[in-house]
Amino acid sequence: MSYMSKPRIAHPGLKKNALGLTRRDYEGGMSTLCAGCGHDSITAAIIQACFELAIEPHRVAKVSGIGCSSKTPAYFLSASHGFNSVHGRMPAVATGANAANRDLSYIGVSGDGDSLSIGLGQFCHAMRRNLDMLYLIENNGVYGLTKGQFSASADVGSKAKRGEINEQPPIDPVLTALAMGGTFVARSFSGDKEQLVPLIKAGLKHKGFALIDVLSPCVTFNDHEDSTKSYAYTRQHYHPALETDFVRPAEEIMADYDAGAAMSIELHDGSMIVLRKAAQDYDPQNRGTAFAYIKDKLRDSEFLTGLLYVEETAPDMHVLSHTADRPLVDFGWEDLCPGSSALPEILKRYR
Amino acid sequence: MSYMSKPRIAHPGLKKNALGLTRRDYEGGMSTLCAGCGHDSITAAIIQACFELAIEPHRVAKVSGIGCSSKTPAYFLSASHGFNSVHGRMPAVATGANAANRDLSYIGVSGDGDSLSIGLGQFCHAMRRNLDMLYLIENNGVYGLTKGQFSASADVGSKAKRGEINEQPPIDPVLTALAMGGTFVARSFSGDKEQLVPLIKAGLKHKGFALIDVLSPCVTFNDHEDSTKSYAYTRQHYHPALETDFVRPAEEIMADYDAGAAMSIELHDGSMIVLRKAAQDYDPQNRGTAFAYIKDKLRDSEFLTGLLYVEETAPDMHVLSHTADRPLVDFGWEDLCPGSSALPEILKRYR
Amino acid sequence: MPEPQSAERINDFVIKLANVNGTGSASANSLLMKSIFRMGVPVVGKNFFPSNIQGLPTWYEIRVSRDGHIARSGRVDIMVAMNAETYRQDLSDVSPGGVLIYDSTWPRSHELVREDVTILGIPLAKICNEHFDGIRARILMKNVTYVGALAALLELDLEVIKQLLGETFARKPKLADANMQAIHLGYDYARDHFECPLSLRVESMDLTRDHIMIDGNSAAALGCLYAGVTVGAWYPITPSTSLMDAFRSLCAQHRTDAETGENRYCIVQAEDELAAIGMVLGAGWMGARAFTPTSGPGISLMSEFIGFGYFAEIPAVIFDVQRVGPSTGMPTRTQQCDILSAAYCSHGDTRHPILFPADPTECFEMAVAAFDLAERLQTPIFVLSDLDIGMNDWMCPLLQWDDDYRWDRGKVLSETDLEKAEHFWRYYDHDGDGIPYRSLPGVHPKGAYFTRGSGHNAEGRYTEDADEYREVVDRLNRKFETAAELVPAPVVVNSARGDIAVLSVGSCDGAVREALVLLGEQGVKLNYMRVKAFPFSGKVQDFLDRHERVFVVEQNRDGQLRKLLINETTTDPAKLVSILHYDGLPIGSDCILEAILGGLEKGAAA
Amino acid sequence: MPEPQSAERINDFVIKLANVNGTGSASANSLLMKSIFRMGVPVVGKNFFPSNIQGLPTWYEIRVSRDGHIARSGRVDIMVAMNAETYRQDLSDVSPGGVLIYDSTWPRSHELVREDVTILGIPLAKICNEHFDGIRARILMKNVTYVGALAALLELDLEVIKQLLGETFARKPKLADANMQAIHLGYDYARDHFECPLSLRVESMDLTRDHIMIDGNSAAALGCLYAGVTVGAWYPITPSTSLMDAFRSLCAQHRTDAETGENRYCIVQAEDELAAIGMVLGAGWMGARAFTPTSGPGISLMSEFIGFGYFAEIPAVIFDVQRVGPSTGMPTRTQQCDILSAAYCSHGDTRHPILFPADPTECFEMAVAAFDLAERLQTPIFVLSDLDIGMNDWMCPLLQWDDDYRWDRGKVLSETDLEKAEHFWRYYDHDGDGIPYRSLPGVHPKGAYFTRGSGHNAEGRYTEDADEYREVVDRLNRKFETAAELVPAPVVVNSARGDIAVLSVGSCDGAVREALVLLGEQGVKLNYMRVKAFPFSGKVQDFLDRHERVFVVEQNRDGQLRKLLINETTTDPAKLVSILHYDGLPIGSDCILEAILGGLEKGAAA
Ligand SMILES: Cc1ncc(C[n+]2csc(CCOP(=O)(O)OP(=O)(O)O)c2C)c(N)n1
Ligand SMILES: Cc1ncc(C[n+]2csc(CCOP(=O)(O)OP(=O)(O)O)c2C)c(N)n1
Ligand code: SF4
Ligand code: SF4
Ligand SMILES: [Mg+2]
Ligand SMILES: [Mg+2]
Repeated sequence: MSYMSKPRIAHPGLKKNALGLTRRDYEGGMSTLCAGCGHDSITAAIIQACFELAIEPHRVAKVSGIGCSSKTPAYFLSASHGFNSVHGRMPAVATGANAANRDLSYIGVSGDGDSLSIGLGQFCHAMRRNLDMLYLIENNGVYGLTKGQFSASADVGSKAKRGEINEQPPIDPVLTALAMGGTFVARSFSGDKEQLVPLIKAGLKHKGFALIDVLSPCVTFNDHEDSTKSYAYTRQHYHPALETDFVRPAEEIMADYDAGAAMSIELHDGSMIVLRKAAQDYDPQNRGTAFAYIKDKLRDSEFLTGLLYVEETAPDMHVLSHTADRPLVDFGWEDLCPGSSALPEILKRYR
Repeated sequence: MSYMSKPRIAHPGLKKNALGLTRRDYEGGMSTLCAGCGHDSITAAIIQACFELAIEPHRVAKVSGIGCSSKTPAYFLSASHGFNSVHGRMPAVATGANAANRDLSYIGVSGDGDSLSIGLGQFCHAMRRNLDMLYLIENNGVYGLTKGQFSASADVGSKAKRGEINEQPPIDPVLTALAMGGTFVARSFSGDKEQLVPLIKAGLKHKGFALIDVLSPCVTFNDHEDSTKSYAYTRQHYHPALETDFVRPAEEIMADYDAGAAMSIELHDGSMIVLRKAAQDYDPQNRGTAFAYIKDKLRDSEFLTGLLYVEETAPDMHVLSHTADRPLVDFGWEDLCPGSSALPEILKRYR
Repeated sequence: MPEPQSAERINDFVIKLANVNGTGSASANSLLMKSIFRMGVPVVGKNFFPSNIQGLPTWYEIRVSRDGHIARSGRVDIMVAMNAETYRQDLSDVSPGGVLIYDSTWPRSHELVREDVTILGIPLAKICNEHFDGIRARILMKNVTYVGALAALLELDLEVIKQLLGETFARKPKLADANMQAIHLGYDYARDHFECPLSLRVESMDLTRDHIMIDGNSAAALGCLYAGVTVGAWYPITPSTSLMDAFRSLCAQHRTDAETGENRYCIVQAEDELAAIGMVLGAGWMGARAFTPTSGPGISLMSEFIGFGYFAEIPAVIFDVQRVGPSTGMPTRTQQCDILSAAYCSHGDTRHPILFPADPTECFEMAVAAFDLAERLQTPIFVLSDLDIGMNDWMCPLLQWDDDYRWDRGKVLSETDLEKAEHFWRYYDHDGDGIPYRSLPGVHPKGAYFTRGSGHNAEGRYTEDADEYREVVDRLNRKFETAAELVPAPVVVNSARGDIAVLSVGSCDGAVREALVLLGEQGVKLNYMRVKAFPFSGKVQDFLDRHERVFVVEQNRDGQLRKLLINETTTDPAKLVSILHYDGLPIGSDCILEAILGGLEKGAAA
Repeated sequence: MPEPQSAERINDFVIKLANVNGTGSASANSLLMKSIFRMGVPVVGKNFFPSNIQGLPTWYEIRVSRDGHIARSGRVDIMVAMNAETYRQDLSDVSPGGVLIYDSTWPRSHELVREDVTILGIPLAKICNEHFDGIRARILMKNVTYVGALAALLELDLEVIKQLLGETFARKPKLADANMQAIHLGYDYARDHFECPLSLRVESMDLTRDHIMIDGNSAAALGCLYAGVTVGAWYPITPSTSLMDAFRSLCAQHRTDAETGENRYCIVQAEDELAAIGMVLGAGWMGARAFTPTSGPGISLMSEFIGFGYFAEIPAVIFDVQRVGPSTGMPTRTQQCDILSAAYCSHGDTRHPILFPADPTECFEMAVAAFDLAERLQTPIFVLSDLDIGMNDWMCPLLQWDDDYRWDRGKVLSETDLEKAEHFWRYYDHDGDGIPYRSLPGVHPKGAYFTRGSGHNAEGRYTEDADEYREVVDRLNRKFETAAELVPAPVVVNSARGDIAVLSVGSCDGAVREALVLLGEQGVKLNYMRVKAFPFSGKVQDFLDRHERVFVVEQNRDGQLRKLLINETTTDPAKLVSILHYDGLPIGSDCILEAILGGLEKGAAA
């Protein structure tokens, strides 16, 4: 198999941004995700946001871990360098990259497995450092790529394709971010472009770590055993590997609702989640009360969406490290090597 | 060098507990920590608590990571098995051990480096599983054993022996626990036996994960450069390894104050921390408001101490897994091996 | 178009099915393979699937072999080309004289023809659209329909197919009927339009009685169940995931109290591989049999803890179902590339016993053996399987179980032992075999000690003393010598010729054996050894000593088994000639045959 | 008490100081060593310290050697026994004819005498309590006082000591005075009570001019500074910690803009080693020179990412300052036990270049070379130092720097290159040396590609294709062959005899060289090679081919270098005879001498 790329045809009538680029210039390779996967909607939102912001594509660096979600940087901004790292370790790569070159825009894409299980420590420490990047968790409650095990964000009571029921309370990325000192904490839904695109734009502009937890349904592994629609159910004495052999073609789920309002969304398996958009008078500046309020809503099984906490003045990693404004990669040999003349003084202490 | 053990002399007049054991029976080997290290006070509190609870020492399993703090299980309960694992990975060991034998009492001892840096992910996931154990973080804001680098819990503005100033905001274990669903979340001070011993006893009895974040001053690496008392300051052209060559003999710092009250404590380097004991009317049952209140106090540079959140009814790992009441290690061959008679039915699906 | 040459080949050919994943083809292909199997004809199936969930090319290769050959042969006699995107490649893969079947609902390009291949078009989509409602059924039934067509072309027994469908859809007889209808549609179309059967076809035999078709991961899981394992900890990773899936479902059936619902096992889905191995060590320390299944990246992540297990001497079993490395590599392709990583896993001086199963039967047996060895030797044991063994369906004799067998818990001191003992020294070599005695937590205060990965002496106390340290690590080397006697001995097949031999490991076995037969037919008779374990027993050394030249066949780029052999025996490396295959597809007998013939010639010339 | 035999030994003896850690003894011992060094006499100091902070035994061994021998010799001529707890052992460690000095403030046990050792008691505590106030000063000055006594006994130059104290306490002249007072107290006590000097004593020479006493970690840090490194990421671990400490303070001095306070570097204290190496790879991908210092456990934790670096081809430099394994092992003891872990780090088929410095000078030089190699080869490079080199003070010639040198950034495409290029294929072997061209992020849209650890083809696109995969990994092997030509060549010392040789690595060098001198004195002349890098250059193969027998000296249990040699050359293992030392103390010349003599005898007998 070889990489597929979409034909890039220049339509003369296409809308152009401030750089004279069209939306097409922000696209990437053809997605290989399942039809209807929420992650593809997020990809579209990223493309839209970058296009609208008129970011120079090659001045963006895309970083990700491993998972269906982490594949998506291949599907947007094909003129940007990308780094598909190992599972759960994208934050470290982003930290080193950013340390070396603070002038690029960093877009990190991760999954709930990638960020909340194997990568939880790195995710938290990147927030503690207030690393200047946009960090998206494409949160579907499962490990998509390894075929549907529960992730740490799976809700209590959710059912896996194999029939197990999750009884463990979830780790919520938003509450986690609030505890870790995250300076831009948001939640949204993959199908809510109205909300998501502006959040991505705001996150890209935030000087520091901008987390957006995007609920993003997995169309394939929310299929559960006792659903009458389930194909798996009908198989009895059968090879487990074959259970996921058929993927029902599905459409992406869209959502459109107002600030302050709640909206329940039916997922592909028939289960429901309720989103509530933070009201106009919601105060995103107090970490403690934000936590209390979001937790309250979660207790009522509502996901509060929107920009839930923001702190624009917190110093980012470079401010904390007093790094030069000029990117480190731009310093030349003469700026860096002290030369032979400096040696005697250095070596004096060793006499 | 070889292991040192204290002479264990049976004093006829020593107080005995319900099992007829004396405090001595709960002691361990001689400590090799620095004189005055807060960790030794915590060791004493653990000994006291186990003695008072009249736990059978050999029915306790002690687990730890790596660090000065993680060495301490060698200094209490010498009749208990101990497991000094690798750095930051004690929670996993405790999880496996507990999975195998749910009947023992588990005491985990960790440091702020061990739990909040390398071990943050495991620490969080053990809480998520509500693993039935007592988990102590002996929190000194530094990596003691590797000679005083800042840990992730170092306060902004604290100074290292080498003169650096920490500017990164800390990760607070208590806030972290609240975000991760911890079911018993407490904070105390190594020198406050009045508060610490009862908390340890409560934690041991809690059915689930009991976290006690114990502030525990490192006498050696809080020494800072511009302190007039500092030895390091006086050395200029010198070998860095030698800076820590001298450890000032010090006494442990004690604290005794009332519920609701605040107390400032001078650390060995002359710096101050303020403790505030949660008042009688503090409500430790609401996660959200607890978070908001504790965070508020931290903003005022006060560490709220006491039992800060508790949820007694949450199911522990075994309840969530429907494990048998009888410890798995007690099942015999016949309970476990299905024997040849079961094979044909199992193999049928493979015809 | 000239007639493609073709000889009658009964029960001896390869069918390859090219599909798009997520379309239900795996079930159809499995139905096809099982039908042949149920007709008593030896068969094996290999799945080449992409590392994604839906929409990419996927292939399934079925080898029908009346002689029981199980390896890939390099041939493709029948290609079912369902994926337009790979059509060109699929067509070119057909062996001269072969047959290609495609969905003729849509026209195929004129350029895509081959004179030496019979191309049969069946309007599968059209047929299904006419007979089934709903997009789901139409997609699924297309696959079943080509199975029906193949049934006609290969003369499969429709009754067998019907029975299989009945079993599969036992709870949904309507679905069984619909599937059978699709079979008939394909069957009838083929009968009406083509000359049936082909010269390649299936004829009932009686060679699969008392056999099953099973994958290695399921067999390994069954071994864990039978070995009395109670704790499993894991983090999902292809291709090891199905091992824990199978263990879980076996436990649900056999270890859950029907009345109380209580489980006599505990499976923990860890947050990552570092945690998984930590859990296994914690459980092993407590006295439970515990394991973790993983693949290459997991081994890398577990290295620190595995070194701890070695030095602190804690039983643990690690199944490494190998996939293509390095790094993430190709997660859905097979290799034997973790041999060195496993043998010397972790920093410092460490060595670990490894078992190398060659097929699902050995996965079952070695799983059981691994837990005995782990407890006997008090150390982590690797079972190095691979994707080919672990995830493909292999034909194996019915698995056997001896009810007289009891687990070997090794040198564990009981409460009474400890009560009677004067003192307990955890790391003392009482018996001269390098294996100390251990005590379990909670049993007796006298057994208490502090398990640690830092320096300790024979008594189990902390030390930084040079001699005390050396005493412990030297004993660990003695223990490794003991291990060489305890692990399974290699399999040796002697032939007439004594000077040249072949040595291989694991899933290479089938391909090597077939190559040896083919060589034999050409009058080249070579001896053969398959190593089953590391450390190498004296038999391996003997075998190497006995031969002037040994071809070492393995599936990795760097000749890792060969390296291990020269590191750990006293053989002259000059006589070990590597035959390497490492492109991610299971090794075929053809490439071995060629390499050996080439090697022999070169040898003769030199 | 008979007179212990003792011959006059000028500038050729060993002083060992037994202390309790945390009492300030290290400063005093260093003062002693530096004084001898400043007197122009070659000297080397080795610190054996415990893995804790205060209260445990610690030893410092100073070898004074007019011939410039730097290894341990197995002798202890003067023991300063300040630790009551280890007194018995310390006494027994003194070589016959030696001297033991102890604090006679408190009586020592009557049993603890040796007829062949001169025992000198000095009431150090008493003296200090009389002359100094405060517990702190009293503890500290005890140590300085014994230095004073030794000054008298060894005839050290008090002026030199005074000057050293003045420099050390430049900012606190009062402290300098107090220290000098303590020196005099000890000096006077010794002169008053013992015959001074001893037959062992120091005499000024002129052999240390243009030399420094430096530890390998500081020298490596200096190399990083000079190599133009801008990003360092690390997690503290003994014995590598002081490398980053030194780099940080060098950067603070040389890379911080005096006016703005802006740093031309960024050091990140990572949350663990997995993160540290991830950061290094991220920075390397961006085009910065980046490194991480660590030790064994860190290497284990980094393995997954190191395999990624290998496969995705990202420059990175990893300093592994080796300590005793396995597992946590003995963190404050030395070994060369990560050779195999480093060479084959990570699952799958992987191999990594390694540089092996033998002393601080080479730490400096190889640090610089490592970054050139990393960028040249686009792969992680290991620098395998050890605790002995990294943390002990070695006498080295003043480090040199050639201002004409410029960094080698390897094959990096500039903006103009990319602009002109028709297309950019990341993994294409344009030059036949296995090294592709890379592009840096942010430079030009045409350079964009997706770096990944999963299967990719020469163009840099995702692939699961068997041939495309093989093309890439075969090229990686070619690149490794190129590496063998680029890495530093081994050091060869030829002697008369041509059939038998010694081969060693890293910190074994000094001990081997001394042993060769001693052998030479006995008429046994052997050739010698020290390998400086892996992959082994052709010279290593030639050397091995040239000899009938080669003793391979290394500091680990399992003969890891020997294994690597037989894996990666075509040598017959039978001729490689291991000499292993692995108790955690630096290897001494005595043990090598003995092993070679024994080996030669056995060889002769066989
Ligand atoms: C070290 C390691 N362990 C396990 C895996 C297997 N693996 C690949 S993706 C994945 C989970 C992905 O889940 P998530 O991040 O939620 O992404 P999704 O597919 O759901 O978008 C796992 C466990 C791996 N690639 N590497
Ligand atoms: C994998 C690994 N990395 C680094 C180390 C070195 N190390 C030992 S203890 C420690 C930090 C301990 O800090 P903390 O947990 O706070 O314990 P403290 O000594 O302060 O009580 C470190 C980094 C190690 N042992 N293992
Ligand atoms: S498996 Fe789920 S997460 Fe992965 S691509 Fe398919 S729908 Fe998306
Ligand atoms: S270094 Fe600090 S934490 Fe460690 S033992 Fe000493 S005082 Fe305690
Ligand atoms: Mg997910
Ligand atoms: Mg600490």
